[in-house]
Amino acid sequence: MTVHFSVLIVVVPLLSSFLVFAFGLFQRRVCFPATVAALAACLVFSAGSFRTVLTTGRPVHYHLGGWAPPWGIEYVVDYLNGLVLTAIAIVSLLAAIYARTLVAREIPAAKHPPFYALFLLQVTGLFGMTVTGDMFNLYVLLEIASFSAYALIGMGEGAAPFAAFRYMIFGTLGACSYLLGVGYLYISTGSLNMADLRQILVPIYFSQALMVGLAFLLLGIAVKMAFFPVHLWLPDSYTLAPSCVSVLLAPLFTKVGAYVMIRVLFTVFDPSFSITLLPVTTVIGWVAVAGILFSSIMALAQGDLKRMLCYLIVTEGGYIGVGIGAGNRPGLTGSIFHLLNDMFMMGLLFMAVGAIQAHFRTRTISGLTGLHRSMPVTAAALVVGGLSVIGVPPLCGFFSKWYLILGAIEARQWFFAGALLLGSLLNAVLFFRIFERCYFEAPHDPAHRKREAGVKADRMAMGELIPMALMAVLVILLGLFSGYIVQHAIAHAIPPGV
Amino acid sequence: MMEFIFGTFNYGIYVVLILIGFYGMMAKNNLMKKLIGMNIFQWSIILFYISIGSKKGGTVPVVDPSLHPAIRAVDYINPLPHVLMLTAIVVGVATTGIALALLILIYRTYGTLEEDEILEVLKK
Amino acid sequence: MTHSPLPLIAVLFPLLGAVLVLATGARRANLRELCTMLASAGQFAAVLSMLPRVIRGQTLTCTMLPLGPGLALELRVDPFGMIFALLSSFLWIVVSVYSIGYMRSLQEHAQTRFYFCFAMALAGASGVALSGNLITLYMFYEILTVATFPLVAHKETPEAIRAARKYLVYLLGGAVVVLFAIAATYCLTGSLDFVAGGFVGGSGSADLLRVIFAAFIIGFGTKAAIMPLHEWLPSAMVAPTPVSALLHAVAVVKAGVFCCLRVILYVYGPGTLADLALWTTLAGVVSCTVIVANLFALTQDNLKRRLAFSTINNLAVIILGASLLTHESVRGALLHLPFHGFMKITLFMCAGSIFVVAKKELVSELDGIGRRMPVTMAAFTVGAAGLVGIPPVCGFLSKWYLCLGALEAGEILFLSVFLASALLDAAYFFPIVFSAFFKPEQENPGAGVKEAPVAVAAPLAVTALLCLSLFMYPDGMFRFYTLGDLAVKSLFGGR
Amino acid sequence: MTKDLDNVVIKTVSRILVPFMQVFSLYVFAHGHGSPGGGFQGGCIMAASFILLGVAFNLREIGKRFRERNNALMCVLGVFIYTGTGCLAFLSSGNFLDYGTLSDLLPIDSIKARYYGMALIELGVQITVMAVMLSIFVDLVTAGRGEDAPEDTE
Repeated sequence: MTVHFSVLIVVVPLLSSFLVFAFGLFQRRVCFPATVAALAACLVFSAGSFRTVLTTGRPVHYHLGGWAPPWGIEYVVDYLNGLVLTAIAIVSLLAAIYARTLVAREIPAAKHPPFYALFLLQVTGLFGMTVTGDMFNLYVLLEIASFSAYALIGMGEGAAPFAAFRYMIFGTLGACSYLLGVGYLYISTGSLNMADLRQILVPIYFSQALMVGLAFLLLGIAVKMAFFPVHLWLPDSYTLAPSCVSVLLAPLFTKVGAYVMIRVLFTVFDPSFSITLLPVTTVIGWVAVAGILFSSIMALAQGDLKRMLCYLIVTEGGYIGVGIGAGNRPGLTGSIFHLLNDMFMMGLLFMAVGAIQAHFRTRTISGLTGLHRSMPVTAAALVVGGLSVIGVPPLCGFFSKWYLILGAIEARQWFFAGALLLGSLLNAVLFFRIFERCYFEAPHDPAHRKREAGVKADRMAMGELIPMALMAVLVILLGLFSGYIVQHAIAHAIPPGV
Repeated sequence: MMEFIFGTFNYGIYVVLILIGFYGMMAKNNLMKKLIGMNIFQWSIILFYISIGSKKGGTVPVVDPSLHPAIRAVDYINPLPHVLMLTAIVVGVATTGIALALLILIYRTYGTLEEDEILEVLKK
Repeated sequence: MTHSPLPLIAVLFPLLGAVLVLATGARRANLRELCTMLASAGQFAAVLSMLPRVIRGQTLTCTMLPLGPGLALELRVDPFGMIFALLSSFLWIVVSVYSIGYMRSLQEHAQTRFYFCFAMALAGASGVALSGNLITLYMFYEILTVATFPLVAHKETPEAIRAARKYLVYLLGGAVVVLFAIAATYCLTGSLDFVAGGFVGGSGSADLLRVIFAAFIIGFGTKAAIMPLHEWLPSAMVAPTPVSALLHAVAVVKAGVFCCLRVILYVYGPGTLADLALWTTLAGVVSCTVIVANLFALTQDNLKRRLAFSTINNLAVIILGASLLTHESVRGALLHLPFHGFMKITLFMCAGSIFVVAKKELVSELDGIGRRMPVTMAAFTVGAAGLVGIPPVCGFLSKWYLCLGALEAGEILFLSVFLASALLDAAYFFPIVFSAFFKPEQENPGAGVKEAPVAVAAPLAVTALLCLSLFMYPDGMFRFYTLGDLAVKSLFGGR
Repeated sequence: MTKDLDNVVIKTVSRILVPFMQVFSLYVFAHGHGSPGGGFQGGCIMAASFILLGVAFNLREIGKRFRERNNALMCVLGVFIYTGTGCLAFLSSGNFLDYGTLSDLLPIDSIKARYYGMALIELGVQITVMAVMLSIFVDLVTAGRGEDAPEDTE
């Protein structure tokens, strides 16, 4: 049965999302356990397929419908997407368990079945985008993930539908330009399978149709990845989305976009092309440098905690861009490892912010006084997440930043290294402003007395505390075992020829 | 020069349609017009894909024994873009479905579909 | 190169202490204080147990986490690291006794957080002392910075929070520059392990090596408070006295100097520095710091700020000693590190006890305090005399070797810098001692002896006596002299 | 009422047209292999017949024939059929959707198995598309209130 794991990863969440919707019509309480069961199954599938890749050392190829690659759709699980699959499975499972009390609080009861159906559909799209080896199939799953994201964001109240609509306009623009890119690729080569494309593309690298195709492809992926110039949709949509939705979307959606960029630049196109022949990666690197500086400063300027984290996502995308820009082994190791770490770090931070918004009834940074007294675990989670994003050693953020800086220096790109360092400094100022507000409040500060006497954050449900604590432990473990992960998984994940 | 124009006028048309759709999406104030612009944008890409598959003298890609006992590819136009575009049509319908649902929600909360009026309400 | 878990135990004790402090919490204060004491005693015992083997020449290593090719979180105990580890672990015992007395007598708030961060800071300091390569050093360096941030902002007044913010920006800025330097070294040499006499020689172009060295010195220099980057130290005096004692004598600034010396001696090494002619510029910058810090100290009226500038001066003296790259000057620097720690902590504890008893902070208010607090002011005199370099106190020994080293290097200019620093020390310490003993008191003259509580007075008496005993038997309990000798031999290849 | 009069023409024509549309949609679905057609187009035509009914008469007509809950279940049923046939291939150790390998389970050769597999898939697609198109139409017209929409919506 294990040979079918790589397709079950997409089929099981797809089927269970519709089954959850059907059962939800009769019995609303069954939705949550069914979702968690489906996500647990996906975790088993992704971990199983990744383990087979690790043990056999060769990627797993799965021909859908028995058709051989150039004709049929092929699902490939290799070192790179095995890692990403397992990370998505873990983060989405924890997000589902965490979001339970928030769903009960934020989503009207009649909409629970559709919410969980869309939740699973979103996870299907993410899994599919990671595991597929076919360019057009990737577009279809990209759209599945995007629809469910639009609908999930639209479920919020107030300005959420409006933000969802603007996000849809931007997202469709991105997806259509990806489709156009695939069209041009198809004209030039006649094939859609990634491995097949790599061989066919080599002799025709400098044909104009291919250049235009690559440009459209990268534009589409940049929109999905919220890369700097085209990231405008992210802050509004993720801030206005209900926090049970942003806990799933924020860590995963943009990171899978980053994974697709690495896949396109280094597996579909030969690394020698995208690094030396046509300086694609250097351009990406320079844009990422601008992105890091811009979004770090924007994050500093925000008063709203959640909007600040959204700009942080754009910064993290910038770090991955710089890793790709360096275009050498340590740089790429850094960006792949940062992609992995960022899923857990952002998951942890958005869980903490969701809990603060739900129980402490505030989202502005100035309203956080006395947080450590009424919500100690959330404050600790915020500290662990913040320190990891800054890059304080034993946590995972440091090691990925270490490889990024190594890559930038080895590529003699001093501005890249400078941007990375300045970025982590700006993040430090950003987060310590929050820690100050959470932990130190002057004893004679009037707000302190009101906070003490007035609102007492109600007890956080265990269902929220455990996933947050687990995520914090994962962030620490990722840091401690970074050497192991890099040597055994990421070292092989880097496509040959970098 | 002439055969260049006739040879690639389909690309010309699809580029014009894309620009119209793009203009509609970006410049129009009314959200419904933005949606229409988005649809034009999507459908122009579908036109682009279909025009890729066409061959001179090829017929509809349905097996017709009267043409030639064996199936020769030259007789039929390339069916793959058509299949791909089936999916893209479904995607277009789904996007429009969700967009209309969101527009209903927006209209219900703000009473208008003009973007500047909504932004005014949001600013307050 | 023997593998043993002892260094890991030495680093884990403070972490264990921190967790226990957090667990016991505010309700059971006595139990919490007991945990701190046990942790500090345990750490000192672990470090002491490693001493005989290090004396016999074994270097104990313990690999915590492999991180990749030529990269691992690894602890290695060598004579130089042993000196700093002994200093910080012993002084932690002294300071924790002192802070229990201090915090109790002033009924400070949030004491659990205080002791938790104190223990974490000590974990960082001992980690820095025992780390075997640059990346482990960087990890504990960051932990030290983050752990001491809440300590500096302990009073939570807007002024304290501003000082903590400045503290953080300086130190994290320095850490970021150091990260660049470490990554560049790893790029050039492929390994980060410390090698006595340096491992970077000739691995890259000369000016790239110079840039990396400048980055190292700027990064670690912020924590060692070298002059242009020293702003955070005087403004961090707003913290309670045990914290400033920790900051100055025990952990933070000492770690900065320790890292600078690690880079100068164990990453670049005397040979490479001489070839790159870097040591002259370094010596120049540092001697300016010495002179300017002393001049600033003369003008400060606040006692703790004056002591802060005296620390900046002494740290610069240590780095100057190391940068002269001669036998005796390096030995003098290695000895001045612990001796200055003992002397400076005595002075700080005296300042604290004066604040606890007489609520006085300014030097101008200290007239006739000697008669009212004889023990405290006697200890203060011993510490001050040591810093100036007057024989009966251990300060004389290290200043002696430093001057010998300057002569050995044939640099009369730097010899005069050492002497000028001693002279200026005298210029701003002896007025305090003189006014304390020989001037009449302003308010209620003739009031009887009003000494600080025992928990506050005892530690500073102990350290004062230690300063004296270290002069008589420099190789006594801590065997600093032999450790210094071993380190110098390994550095200069037994010449 | 004049409004009712000219409605008669539409009503009678649609009453005649609807059954033929549904038969034609089944024809299109059945001949998906050899001629242009298949599940998607058949489903659309079937949904169009119901929508014509709703437009010509009023939404009650659709509601009478197709409860909203049933409509949702039809969606799920369609997807279940599609993925179910795909998973059937697992039994005979074929890959997902490789219903050609069903021949060693069933007494038919692989070409026939592929034919019937394709037919099952098309059936699933037909049902889902019909149900989804209908539910989009009903939700949009009643602005999301579904069946309990007030009487005024024609």
